[in-house]
Amino acid sequence: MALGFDISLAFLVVVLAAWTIQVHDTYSAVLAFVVFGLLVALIWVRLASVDVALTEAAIGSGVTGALLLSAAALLRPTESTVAPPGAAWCTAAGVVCAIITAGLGAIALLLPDPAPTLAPLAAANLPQSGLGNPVTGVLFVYRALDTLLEKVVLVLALVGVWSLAVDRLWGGIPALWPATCPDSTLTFLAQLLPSVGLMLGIYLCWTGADHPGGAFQGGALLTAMWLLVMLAGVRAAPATGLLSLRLLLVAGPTLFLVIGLSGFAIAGAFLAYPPGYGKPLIVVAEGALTLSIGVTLGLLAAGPAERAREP
Amino acid sequence: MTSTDIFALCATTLVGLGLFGIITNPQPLRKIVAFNVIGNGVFLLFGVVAHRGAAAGLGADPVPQALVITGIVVAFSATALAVALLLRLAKQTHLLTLEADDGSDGDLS
Amino acid sequence: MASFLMSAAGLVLAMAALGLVRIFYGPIDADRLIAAQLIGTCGVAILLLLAGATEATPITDVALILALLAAFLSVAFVRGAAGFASASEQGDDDR
Amino acid sequence: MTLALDLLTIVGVSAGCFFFVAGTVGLLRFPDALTRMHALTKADNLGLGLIVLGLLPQAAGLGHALKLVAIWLLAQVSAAVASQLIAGAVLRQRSAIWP
Repeated sequence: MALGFDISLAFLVVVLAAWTIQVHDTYSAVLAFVVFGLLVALIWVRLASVDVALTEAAIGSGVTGALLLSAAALLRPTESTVAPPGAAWCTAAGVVCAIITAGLGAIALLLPDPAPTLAPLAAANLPQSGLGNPVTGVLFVYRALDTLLEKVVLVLALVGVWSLAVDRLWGGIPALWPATCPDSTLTFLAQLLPSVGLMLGIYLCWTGADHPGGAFQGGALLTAMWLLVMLAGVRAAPATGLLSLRLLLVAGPTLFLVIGLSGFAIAGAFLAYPPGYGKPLIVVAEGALTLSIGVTLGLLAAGPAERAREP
Repeated sequence: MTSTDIFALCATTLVGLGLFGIITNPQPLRKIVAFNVIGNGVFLLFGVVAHRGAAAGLGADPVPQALVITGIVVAFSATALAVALLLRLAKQTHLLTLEADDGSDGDLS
Repeated sequence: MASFLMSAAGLVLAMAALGLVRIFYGPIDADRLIAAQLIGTCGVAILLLLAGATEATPITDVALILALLAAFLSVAFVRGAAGFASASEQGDDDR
Repeated sequence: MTLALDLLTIVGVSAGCFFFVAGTVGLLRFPDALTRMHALTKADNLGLGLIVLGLLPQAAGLGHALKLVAIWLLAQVSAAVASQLIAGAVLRQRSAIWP
């Protein structure tokens, strides 16, 4: 029974991906990509990785989908100017890709089963940190340096996006498309939903210590709610030059770094937690990171400044 | 053939399809979408390996899971950067192509 | 009970698959949006049924996120749809 | 007692599945976008509601049960708002073609 379900799910995902690749209209392709993300989240649930399913649903499908949809709508008028490649070229590319797929598939099937695993090690050392969720344990204890550097990558990407603004608009306001289209239904939704989303984001961040959830998932929900408020025109996008906004952006990584550096003094190594204080420190760092991730992802989706700041 | 094998094949097919899309779709935005399809395929391969490594009462190995979570977030930031570049390009040139103006192979592509 | 819930999930997945036909053949953007929302609802139902079948309650959180983001995405969808764009940007030629 | 609860689950989930089938048939068979909206707002939400009702007896604790109800309410809001916005877009597009 379960096998039949999994086969149909995998088949649907492949069909949707093929449709996304070959359809002519970009907007339809992006729409199909969002549904594709939803079904991929179902696959993650079937692979017993609920943490990843939460991330995929929130970021991979939700926030990425909103970003691509607005880009597709903006670029719609320019779409017909591009000629598709010839049939011979497509056939050659198809053959090459089929060979690569077959090779990868063979490798994936030949990989050792059961795979070499760190699960027993992670599970055995988890009680020392006081956490209950092994994935959060990996993210914030065993591989904390990766997580810290990833925050730096996020901030760097944001610097890259911001630097695309025209010089005289530096520090201005991102033009979140389209800024105005008053609609009472939309306003109602933008006033009702964020309170629910905020609560759910905090819940996910809080529950992440012991159950699936965490800073990324919570932060992505905050992003979605913030984007909703801005899209509905209830609140304008903030000026990228605001000091408070920039402080929020770096608050999470900085706090994490401070906790990591203090590990030298207290526990004898970078990003080491003193025994007994691991869980409270991680929850504090996660809270700050949730806020920073939410703000960073939202600003990434909002794009570079396109209007000057009011004096 | 177990469920995990099915998902492994699904993941590799996604990589192939996405690669095909990157090569054959002329519009840059479609290339970005195809890139995300490849990304999903690669992440799913990680998920398959994690699920095969289930042990110690955990449904899947937590280390690949954590890698994929960071991977999804980084993939989003790369997508956002690419989309911002693309929109700026479209604004600057009023065109939406990576080809050079004279129709020959562009050095941008 | 678990196998009953699993087969119910399979049935709802089949309905989602049929909904894909509407996404593929449109004919207009609005039809695709409706189909996408419908598949979203199907996805929520499938997750709830899977949570019941495998007795893994955290799966319910995934369903909660999907339900919340469905409303958010509907706004993003409609903002990009042909009817909305032509209203907000005059002179924009739709297909 | 368990038997009665299981029976409630089976009845609720089966009825929910029936409405999902009805919704999909509506989506495929109705003639235009505005009528197809019924499939989303009525049939599928009723189906989800019945499935939630059916799963409530199996819920692990009060918190889980509340989550289930919250999911259904969120789906309601989502469908209501989405259909309003989509209908508006359809009408605007029509008036753009036939002013």
